[in-house]
Formats: sequence, C-alpha cells, structure tokens
Amino acid sequence: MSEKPDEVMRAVEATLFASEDALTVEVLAGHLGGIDAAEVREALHALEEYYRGRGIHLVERGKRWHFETAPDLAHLLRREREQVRRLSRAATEVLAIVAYHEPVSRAEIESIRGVQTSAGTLDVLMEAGWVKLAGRREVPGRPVIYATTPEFLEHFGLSSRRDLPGIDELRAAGLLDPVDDALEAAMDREEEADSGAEEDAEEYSSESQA
Amino acid sequence: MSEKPDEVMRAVEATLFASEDALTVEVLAGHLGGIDAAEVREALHALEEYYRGRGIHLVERGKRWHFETAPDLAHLLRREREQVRRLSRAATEVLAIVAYHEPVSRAEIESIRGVQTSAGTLDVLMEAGWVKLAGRREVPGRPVIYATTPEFLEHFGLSSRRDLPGIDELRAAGLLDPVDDALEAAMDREEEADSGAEEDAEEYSSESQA
Amino acid sequence: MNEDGLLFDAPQADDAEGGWIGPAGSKGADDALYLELDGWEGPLDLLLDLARRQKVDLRQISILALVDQYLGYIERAEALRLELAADYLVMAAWLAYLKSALLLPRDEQEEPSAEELALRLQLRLQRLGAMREAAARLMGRDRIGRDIFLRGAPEGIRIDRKTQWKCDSFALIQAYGQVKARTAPRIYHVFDRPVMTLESALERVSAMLGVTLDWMDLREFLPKHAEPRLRKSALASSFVAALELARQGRAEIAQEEIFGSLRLRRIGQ
Repeated sequence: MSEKPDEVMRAVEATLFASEDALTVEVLAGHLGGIDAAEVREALHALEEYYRGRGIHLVERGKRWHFETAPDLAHLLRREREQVRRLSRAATEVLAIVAYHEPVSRAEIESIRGVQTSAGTLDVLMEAGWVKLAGRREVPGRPVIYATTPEFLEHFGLSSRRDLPGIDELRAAGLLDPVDDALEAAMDREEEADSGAEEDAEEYSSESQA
Repeated sequence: MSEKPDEVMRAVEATLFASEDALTVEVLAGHLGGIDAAEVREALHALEEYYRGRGIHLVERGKRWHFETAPDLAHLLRREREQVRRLSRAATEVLAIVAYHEPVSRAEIESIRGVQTSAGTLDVLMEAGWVKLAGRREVPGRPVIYATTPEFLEHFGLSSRRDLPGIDELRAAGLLDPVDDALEAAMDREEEADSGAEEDAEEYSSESQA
Repeated sequence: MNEDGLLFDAPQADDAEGGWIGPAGSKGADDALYLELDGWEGPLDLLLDLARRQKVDLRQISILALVDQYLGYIERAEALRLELAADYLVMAAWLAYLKSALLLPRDEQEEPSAEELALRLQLRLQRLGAMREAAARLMGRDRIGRDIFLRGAPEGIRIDRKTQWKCDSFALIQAYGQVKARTAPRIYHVFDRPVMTLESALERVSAMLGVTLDWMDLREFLPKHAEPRLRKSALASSFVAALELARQGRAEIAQEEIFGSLRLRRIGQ
C-alpha cells in the first residue's frame, strides 16, 4: 500500500468510481489517454490492495474492474426494519373463522362473518404466516380454500385446533353476548390508530346495522 | 488518518458509496441502526481526511455527505455529451440572486434585474431542483418567496451558502442590501461631508461600513 | 414591490432575449456604441453594459457620461429605424430629465434631488453588476455532472419494512364469539298491547249513537276507567269509526274550531 497515491492510481480510482459499468484494463487505459496498460494494471492492483479491509472493495470479475460494497457489509444495503402491529379486528375475525371452520373458502368466510371481506385481509394473514392456501374445493367455480398453519398453532399456544373452545364454552364465558356499541366504537377507533384497518372501517359501520 | 478503519467508518463508507443520494448524519445514523450521531460524524470526518488527496473525495454539501471525483481530475472525466443543463443568462442571474439574497420574492428579483422575470425562468430552476418555494413573506400581498435547495449546494460544490463565491465581500460592501437602505446611508454620509459629487469614490466606499 | 417606481413605472418589456436585434454588420462600427446581436435584458442591462465600458469601478462611473451614452445609443437605434421596446424609450426620457436636472444649480432642484436619483441609479447598477458577476462565478465552478462526478452505478440502499403481526388467543376467541353473536338468528318477542280494534269501535260507537239523538262528544264514546294506552287506541279507532259512520250517512260530525272537541249525532231515519 503506497502512502500517497500516484496520479495514475487517482485517475483509475476516479474513473472506475464514476463509470456506470465495470471496465477492462484496456478501456481504462484508452480512457486515460496514452497510459500504458501495464501501468493501469499496476495501479489497479495497488488500489485493490489499498481498499482491502475497507468498506468498499475494488474487484475484478471477468477481466472487468469495479468498486463494490465489502461483502460483509452487504446487509447495510438492504436493511430490514421490523415493526410490530396489532392485527385489525376484521383480520382477527377472519383468522378465527378460518381456525374454527377450516378449510374454508372466502365466500364461506363472508357468509359466516355476514360482511364482505377485503382481499387484503387474507393477504395479511398469509403474510403473517398464520393462514395458507389449502387447495381448491371441488365444487362449481373451484374456489380456493384456506386453512391455518402450524405457525398459527405455535403463535397462539395451541397444541391442536381442538384446543379452541367450543360454542358452549364461548357462551358460558359470555363471549357470545353482543358487544355494546360503545365498546365497538372504542375498538374501531383503536384500530384506526393502528392503521391497516382502513378498509374495515366501513365494514364495521355496516355490520352494526346487520 | 487511521491505518485501519474501524467498523463504523467501514459501515459509513459502504453506505455512502452505495447510496444514490447524499445523506445527512442523522439519516446515516438511522440507517446504521443504533449508532450514535456523534460517532457517525466522527467517522465522516476521519473518512474525509482519509480520502483527501485521492481520486475520490468525501464532501459535505448542505449538511449532506457524498462521495465525488476529485475536482482536479475533471479533464480526464469530462464527458463529451454535456450532461449539465445549459442555463439561459436570465436563469443564471435569477439563480444567483436567489442564492445570494434568499429568501427572496419575485418582485425583489425583478427590482434587482430591472426587468420582469418570465414565468419559465423560475420554473426551470425549480425543475432543476436548485430553487424551491420557501413559504410566503408576511407583508401585504403575502408574496411567495424562493430559496435554494441542498441539491443546489451539491451541484455547485458548496458546503453551505457561506461558501458562495464572494458573498462576504458583497455583504461587507452592502451590495446585498436593498437600494433604499444603501441610498439612505449614502445620503447621510453626503450630508455630513456636504459634498455633492456623485463620482466621489471615497464616499461610496464608506457606504459599505454604514 | 416598486421601490424604484420612479425609474420603472412604465410597462416593462418581457425579458425575452433577442427581442432587440441590431442589423448584422453594425457590430464594431463604433467602439462605444455598437449594436449587439444578443441584445440586452432591458434598459438597466444596457446601462450596465455602457457603464462597464467606462472601464472604471461601478462606484466611480460618471452618470452624466452614462446618460449621454444611453441617449446616443437610443438615437442611433432610432436612426436605424429599429423597433425599440417601450421601456427603453421610457428610460431615455427619464435619463434626459435626469441630465437636465443634474445640470441645474442645486438650489433649483426639486425633491428628490437629481443627485439622489443619480445615486439611486448607480446603486442599482452596482447591485445588478454584483449579481451578474456572482452568477458568472457560480457557473464557472466545478459542477456535478460536468467536472465532478458522483458514483456511476450506486447499488442503492433500501429499507424493507417487515411487519410482525401481533394477536393473542383471547382476541381470536373473542372475535369468533363476536362473529357468532352477530350472526346468530335473532328471536323477536312482540308483546300484546291493549288496543281497541276498528271493528269493535265501530260497533261500540254505532250502538251508543242509537241511544240518543243529541250531539255527543267523541270522548264520551271512549271506555271510562281504561288505562291510558287503551284510551289512546280507543280514541283513534273511535275517530275512524265516526268518519266511517259519516261516510255511510248514518251520523254527522261537527267541530267548531281547529282542535276543538269533535261532536257526533245520529242522522234520524
């Protein structure tokens, strides 16, 4: 590693940096006008050495040279930002219906819920990894049917779907009592704040009349 | 100049190299997740130093950092096809007035230039991303005011508006003050001196201190 | 803003370049006064150009000389029958006035004084000149994409947002309960209410009318001691019954005033 880069090194460095494509030694030499290819090659190797251990590397691929991010830092280029969001009420309902009735088609889910279900709701559940496509029902129209996944059981701490409380137990626990309007309104508001539930807001207002 | 770059330096280097846009310290710190802004700033200055004298420089323009080729290598890199928009004389003048006087209203621009500014002129500068609307001046009529953008500083290689060529001299000479203020100051001087010659050089240079 | 209304209160030309083109070949005919093919951006621009030719600092230009040069220029342009934009002529007229005022003894001058006007013009020229120079210096800098280059093929950095969905089993079960509760078949109970049907009212009213020939108030037909809700129903039914009897020609109805008591009498046969 030379302490002070010479002019050829500087020129090669800047040219490769500004170039949209990887460049061969010949193209570089041509571009820099009258510089010997051997000199360019020497500069490239010096630079390669110079950048070793830095955040950027100078690399040769198929005789063409270019700069790239150091492989161990590749994760910096594609960062993932996790955000935790509460499932919207509509999605929770759909998930519950899938769990209790699986495999079910979307039409069946809608008929059980009594309201239309937006396509996005099932997408969210599939993205969450809790619901999966489970083939098609062999009836006219061959609708897609949905079922829960092992991840679903795991997330909700169930060893099997049979662990889900039955209707009688739900009733005994008071869970079949209609929610009062105030609570419903409060929950809607909470969901809005949570976002992701825009498409459901209208559903709820129509539900309350249902 | 540290012999071996530390991990923050490497990460900052790689991120700025890969980024399509110039980045602020805050954005960098955010992107690198949990790294202190002060630490990022320190790394930036170390890198800036590190790249000094090389073919690529790390520079700060309007609080945003990016890598660019060294200015002295322009002769090697200058492209045949003109990539830079050619501005009309009117546009360059308006750009200079906005830069040196910002924020400035259109009427103020016109009063300096002595002609109306055609609608296209400011549009061209805004389209280039160099001038932006900067709100309204709270005077009767609430005129829209204009200012330059970080992209303007970036394009012209200015760290900040303080780097505008000759701005300190212009300010010291009162040439950035409105004509009315300068006139008043000059008249005061004249009364004191009680001499009427408009060509009196000393008098006018004394304006600058006023 | 019209701080310089004195100078420019006339309509100004648009700043289209080249709107002011001299004949080719005239360039260089006179060192001080040639017609530029490029033209100027208005009178102030022309004045600045002329002032620059005095080859002195803008702070030291002679306004009188400048005025003469401008007026000479305009005259020359007119001699060549060039279309002059109105604001050039306005400026010429104003400068002619300024010149004559400057030549007057000072105590005969009006306010603002000619010196003040001249100074103002000079200050404006200085400011325009300063900006023109600044623009040139700005444009002459090393510019991105011309002299200085950014990375040609940046990989780009991106932040992918991944959502971690949260829900617990109680919320799940509760949601199912709500679906069931909402969609469960509902049983409606309708309670019997004490009413007097139209048939029974008709029977009752006609029976009671048969007893007397006198006018009777409708209220007298209502069952006494009935509970209020039954009374209401009976009043409504009896009223309709009275209308029906009147229609059949078996009774007549009278009412003295709006909302007054309704009286009923049998029509004798």
